[in-house]
Amino acid sequence: MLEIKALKSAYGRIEVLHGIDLSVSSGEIVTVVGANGAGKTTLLKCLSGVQPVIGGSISFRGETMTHVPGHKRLKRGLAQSPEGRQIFTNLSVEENLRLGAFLFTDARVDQDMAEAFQMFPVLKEKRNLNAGGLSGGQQQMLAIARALMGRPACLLLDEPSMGLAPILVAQIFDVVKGLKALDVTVLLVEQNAFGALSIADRGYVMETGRVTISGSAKELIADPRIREAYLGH
Amino acid sequence: DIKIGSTLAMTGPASFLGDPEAKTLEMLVEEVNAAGGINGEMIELIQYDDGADPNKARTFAVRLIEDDEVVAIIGGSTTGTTLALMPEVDAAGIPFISLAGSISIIDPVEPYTFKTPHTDRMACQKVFEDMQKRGISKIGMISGTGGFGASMRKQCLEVASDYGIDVIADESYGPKDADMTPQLTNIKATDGIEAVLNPGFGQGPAIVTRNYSQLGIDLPLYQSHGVASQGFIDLAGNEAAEGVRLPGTALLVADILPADDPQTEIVRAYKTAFEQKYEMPVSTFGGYAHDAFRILVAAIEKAGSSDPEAIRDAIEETSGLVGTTGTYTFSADDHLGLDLSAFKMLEINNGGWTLVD
Amino acid sequence: MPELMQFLLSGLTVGAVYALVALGFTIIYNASDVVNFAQGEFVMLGGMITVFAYGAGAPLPLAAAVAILTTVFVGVALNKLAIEPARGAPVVSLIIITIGASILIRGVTQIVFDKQIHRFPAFTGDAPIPFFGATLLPQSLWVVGGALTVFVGLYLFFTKTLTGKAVLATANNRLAAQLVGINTGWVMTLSFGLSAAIGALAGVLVTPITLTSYDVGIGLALKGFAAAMLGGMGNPKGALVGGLLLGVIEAMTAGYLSSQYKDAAAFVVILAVLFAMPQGLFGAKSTERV
Amino acid sequence: MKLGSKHTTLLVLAVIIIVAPFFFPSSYYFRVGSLIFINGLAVTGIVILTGYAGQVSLGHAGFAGIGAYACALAPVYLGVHPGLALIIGALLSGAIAFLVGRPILRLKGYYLGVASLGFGILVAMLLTNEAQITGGPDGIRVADLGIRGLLREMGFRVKGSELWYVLTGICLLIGAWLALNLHDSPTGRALRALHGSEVAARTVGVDVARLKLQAFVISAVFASVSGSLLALQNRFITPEVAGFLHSVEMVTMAVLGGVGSVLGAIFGAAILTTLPQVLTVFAEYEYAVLGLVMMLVMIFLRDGLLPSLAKLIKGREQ
Amino acid sequence: MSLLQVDGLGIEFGGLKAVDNVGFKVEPGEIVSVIGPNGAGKTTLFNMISGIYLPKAGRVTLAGQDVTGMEPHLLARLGLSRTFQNLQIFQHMSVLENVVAGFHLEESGNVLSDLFALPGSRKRARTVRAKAEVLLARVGLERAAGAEAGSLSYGALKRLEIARALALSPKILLLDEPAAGCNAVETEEIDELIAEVAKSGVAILLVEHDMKLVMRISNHIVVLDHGEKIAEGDPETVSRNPDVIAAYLGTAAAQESEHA
Ligand SMILES: Nc1ncnc2c1ncn2[C@@H]1O[C@H](COP(=O)(O)OP(=O)(O)OP(=O)(O)O)[C@@H](O)[C@H]1O
Ligand SMILES: Nc1ncnc2c1ncn2[C@@H]1O[C@H](COP(=O)(O)OP(=O)(O)OP(=O)(O)O)[C@@H](O)[C@H]1O
Ligand SMILES: CC(C)C[C@H](N)C(=O)O
Ligand SMILES: [Mg+2]
Ligand SMILES: [Mg+2]
Repeated sequence: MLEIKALKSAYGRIEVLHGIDLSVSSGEIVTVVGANGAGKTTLLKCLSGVQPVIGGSISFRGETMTHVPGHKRLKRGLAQSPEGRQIFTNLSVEENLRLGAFLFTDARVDQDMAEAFQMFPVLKEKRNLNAGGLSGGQQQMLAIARALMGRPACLLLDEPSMGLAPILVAQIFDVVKGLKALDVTVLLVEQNAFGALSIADRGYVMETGRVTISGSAKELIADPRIREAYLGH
Repeated sequence: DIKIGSTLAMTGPASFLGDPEAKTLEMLVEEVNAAGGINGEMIELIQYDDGADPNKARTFAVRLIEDDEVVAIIGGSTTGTTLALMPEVDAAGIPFISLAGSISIIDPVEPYTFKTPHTDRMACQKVFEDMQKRGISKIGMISGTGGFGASMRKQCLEVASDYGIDVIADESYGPKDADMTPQLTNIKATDGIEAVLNPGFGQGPAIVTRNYSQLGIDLPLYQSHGVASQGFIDLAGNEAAEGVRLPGTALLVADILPADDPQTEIVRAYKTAFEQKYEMPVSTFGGYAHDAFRILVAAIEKAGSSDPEAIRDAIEETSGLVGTTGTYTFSADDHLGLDLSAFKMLEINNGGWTLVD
Repeated sequence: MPELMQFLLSGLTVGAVYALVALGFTIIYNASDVVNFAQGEFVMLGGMITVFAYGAGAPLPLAAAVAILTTVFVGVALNKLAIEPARGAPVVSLIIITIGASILIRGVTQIVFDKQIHRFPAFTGDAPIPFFGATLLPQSLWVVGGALTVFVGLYLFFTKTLTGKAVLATANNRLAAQLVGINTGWVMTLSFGLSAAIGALAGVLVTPITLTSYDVGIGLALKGFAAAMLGGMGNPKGALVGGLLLGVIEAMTAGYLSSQYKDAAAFVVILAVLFAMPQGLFGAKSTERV
Repeated sequence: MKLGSKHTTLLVLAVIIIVAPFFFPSSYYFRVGSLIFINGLAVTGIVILTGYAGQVSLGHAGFAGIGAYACALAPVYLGVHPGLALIIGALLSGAIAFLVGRPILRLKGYYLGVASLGFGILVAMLLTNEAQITGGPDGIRVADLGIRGLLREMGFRVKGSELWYVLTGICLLIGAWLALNLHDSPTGRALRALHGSEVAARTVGVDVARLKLQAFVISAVFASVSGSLLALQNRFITPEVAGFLHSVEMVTMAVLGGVGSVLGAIFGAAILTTLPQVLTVFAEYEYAVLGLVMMLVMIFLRDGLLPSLAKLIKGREQ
Repeated sequence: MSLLQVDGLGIEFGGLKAVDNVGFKVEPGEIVSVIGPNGAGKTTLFNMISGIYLPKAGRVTLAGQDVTGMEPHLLARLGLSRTFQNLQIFQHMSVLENVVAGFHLEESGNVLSDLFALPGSRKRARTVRAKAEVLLARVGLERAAGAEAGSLSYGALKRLEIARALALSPKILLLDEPAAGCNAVETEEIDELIAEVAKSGVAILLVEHDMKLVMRISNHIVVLDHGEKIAEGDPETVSRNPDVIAAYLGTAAAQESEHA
């Protein structure tokens, strides 16, 4: 479904992705782990079109996407919950969610919103408040919920568990797992490598702009190099 | 070639002065050159646009003198720019004819500076003379806070008592103001007012005139020579402008001037030429530039040389030169060379100018 | 009390002019955080183009329509040719671009048209309407009505429409706006087009009262800016109230205190309001958690 | 050679100031030069306030006005030497900035902009309206600084424009030196820190209110001295010096050249001062071209002329 | 006398009691963690203690001095330092300068002396620079010293904030989710760093959702929910408290932290 070939990207003149090959099949959950600064966020930004690609290609559902402008990618089915949450701080929680479904005006929008509120009841409580006033974790929930409002075929999640209480971390992973049943493909970047690998089908390990290891989630969990570098004791 | 320089407010807040002035100079230079120049030499006109900014005007004066090496300068559309560049022409010994109004330009007399428009003080005197004739003794004033308005207000306050006139209301408005009804309401409410005088130029007086009629004030309204142009009537509207009086020059009444008036010929010639070339009505301000240029050309011809010193002396000796504004006779202690007689009291009737008396 | 009434009417008329300019600022500001200093030039273009189209023989409504459309075109071009290519530049740089644009527009206008002051007739005559001992020109009603209409339109746009929200979202977080599928480039084009239209409309409405010339833009932009800040930048309600208030303060000061210092009084009030309410009267306090 | 380091910047400036006159065909260029230096000085103050501390003022011309009119009025009313008047003006500007800055610096962004704008307009209005004292809108004459006379007595004959070129050049160098000192000093760092994040700056112990005020006062003094120099050089001054347009011009110069760097901002002052002189060849089209140039610079060199060019050059080297 | 004592602290936002009557103590060298569900009021509590929000009720005492509502820069003088959940970086300064700025109180002198570059100013700047380099090394960012701070990845920025907070030589350090955005191994490094700092006598007040980290290093844990303190005690006790499990840990995580 998502096919990334020899992808390169740079900030100014400094190249930070040096040729990434990665693929995600339809309905799969694929996770990317890696140390701080490995380039995971940059990779996702390339996929959602907010970061220029300087080499290689991205294709999605058989179409080349490499240079499609960012705002058109959601229409093609690619949604992202970005690093740093990037919510609309001056708009209300509800407006944030409504904008998540910016492309749609049908009745399903309300239904989706109701579902989002069900998933994160706090958001319902605070629906009319400025999203900027939310706590860190609440903002994270909003970012995830907003991405789901876009009815993605493929969801890109950048550290969705960050800042969430343990009880919610478990819930988020459940939600992600549940997306499979809805036929949503997920590319999951996570620091909580253990959690991520537990629900993923496959995984990639990134180091300084390159994919160094890849394989099925089971293999990776068992891989001593990964235990050593990412799972800790 | 004879190089003549000018720095005028072709743009900016005084562009309606500088624009016709610059156009006039351009036209006249072409004319003179087409007729063979002065003493066989062509005139080269170097024009700069100072946007009414005194600092720029000064810089352009230096540029004209030091870099372009002109022999004389016409310019300073406004008093501020004129005063700013005067030290420069003085130091360099370059004759300079200003087109600005304030009396402070030629009083005290500086050796190299001359000017063509009537002073603001003369305008006050002319207006007060007319008021006196009509038996008016208590007036209200509403003045623009720009250079011209503020300076004329001061002069008027100074000379009012000479004519037995009491200024019992004194209001003002800013250069960009769009509504003067509050000030006029106050004037209207002041007891005993018999007439209102509005020193200022630009859109202000037109708005004052319109507000005046909106408020239904039916006292005589006097404007200054700062708005002496057809444009003013158009802006104020025929109805509102009806009956407004102001001291103006022959230029405005070119068509109704008696044929034997000494200015008739020159005024009509300028008016026709200008309006043909630029397809816009002449204004008094262009007339100031016209006169300045004529004075300068006459002086150069007379001096028979383009030495600045000689030109200056020749200007000072100008006598009986008929211009659009009046007849100029300069002397060592009079660098304006006009008297009140050159001012004509005009009144607006049916959207046109008529001569009072 | 006919004086008070006269001051009030005069203040409201002038205030409505300020409000119209301030309302024009709102959209571009809401889309990009940029105060468009060329907004005054849109007003000027609205007036000047109408003057010349009318002078060329077009009926007034047609002339006004031509002026508004042309100005919209200029606004969109400004966005496409200058703001878009500078995407990602710091806000100050964008502001300087708008200042440059205002100089450019003024410079071109003085060449294309002229440097004289102009006016065209009031829409419905000049006969003063008596009102509780004071008088008011019919055109004032047009101006006030125009300001109210634009206000209502903008208010509905920003609170009731998804597009309005998309505009707000674009300024708040451009990256996120793209991620939810908002074509931020188009939002900017729309904003500049709308702002230009409002500006030009203001020009058409006010010229019979304030007169126009190629350089009236700066003065209007300045007052509109002050009015918008007084009310709280970005909020249509703020623009309307700020504008009207500014006009009334000026008129009252000119009437009761000193006409020389009426602008000063206006700024003193603005300063006083901002000390008490640093976001203006209706400005949203932005909540940024740390 | 690292661009922007203190000593290189000063060296570059000094060399330009010294060498340029060898290419001047007439003394008119000295005048333009000194205007650049005068504007450069004011803009250096803007660098401290806006470039370092991130606070935008749209009213700094007000301080230039105070400095200028101090030189015009103090010799008349207090009988002091014009040179001393410059210092009085600077102190007065500093004091006023101190008083005004306290309340208005609590405001942020455009709100600070409009408040400072109000201040500038108040000063300009006072200068315009109190005509009995200030001479009103038509301006007022300024006493001679007397240095030329002094030099003549000592046997040196210099042209006014050349003398002012040297004087203002020296003042600019001093100003630049001060601003550069500040940049890498604890105060400068704290200013730049509060620009980045006020909350974080406060938690590391920066007294934000006080620091902003210091930057405001310093930049006001820079503007004041620049206004004084203008008045003393022109021997005549009008309220325009305190006007809104002059305030905007200062900010524009700084941003155009690169508000974060002293050299950049001075470069901006040079460009915007010379541009109108150069553009006279376009006659009518002058303003259209000026606006266009400003836009093009900001579109293609968005961080300001100098920093953007430096970046380009650096990029090419790599 | 405790180093930090919080009594009955409370604040409201539009009627919502974000923090309500919360009190606890922190001793020198102690690591106290504040945990609780999202929106429980942890960050708000930090904001009140560090002078960013003005509490509506209650008292904060630092080394015996009442510092309720005191400005952050004054608190910094008293030795209180913090990091932020929502990063507050000096974006356009270099990484090293970010840390040097942390030494503000130590290096800052007189403006005039700075303006004229008097020798004193220059000397202070030099010594501080050396110290900042040491701190950067301590958080593993020495290689990035010259880079513009805005160009660092999220995790790196988190560590930069810690270095900057340490620059103050604080008596008490407030860390708001220092390990967010770090993987398990990186978290362990931070863990060690915190322990080390505490060992030197600095009191640590920590907010963190990584239960492994919290359980491993805390001496004492305060649990908030809906702005109120619902439990308090050592890690053992707290992690077994059913209210805490229900509101915050969830069963899975509770088990996980058992094994930590
Ligand atoms: N805006 C930027 N400008 C310059 N360099 C950047 C920028 N953003 C990121 N980088 C650099 O790109 C590299 C990859 O960063 P990225 O944010 O993609 O890492 P990451 O894997 O997401 O790390 P983390 O786990 O800390 O979020 C890092 O070396 C970082 O310093
Ligand atoms: N400035 C504010 N405006 C409005 N509400 C606020 C504000 N600050 C905090 N709140 C509310 O107070 C509550 C507590 O927020 P706080 O950020 O302290 O939570 P937290 O415990 O730090 O959560 P997290 O673990 O998600 O970071 C939340 O419901 C939040 O919405
Ligand atoms: C009407 C004119 C005499 C005005 C004059 N040019 C001035 O500004 O001083
Ligand atoms: Mg990342
Ligand atoms: Mg928090």
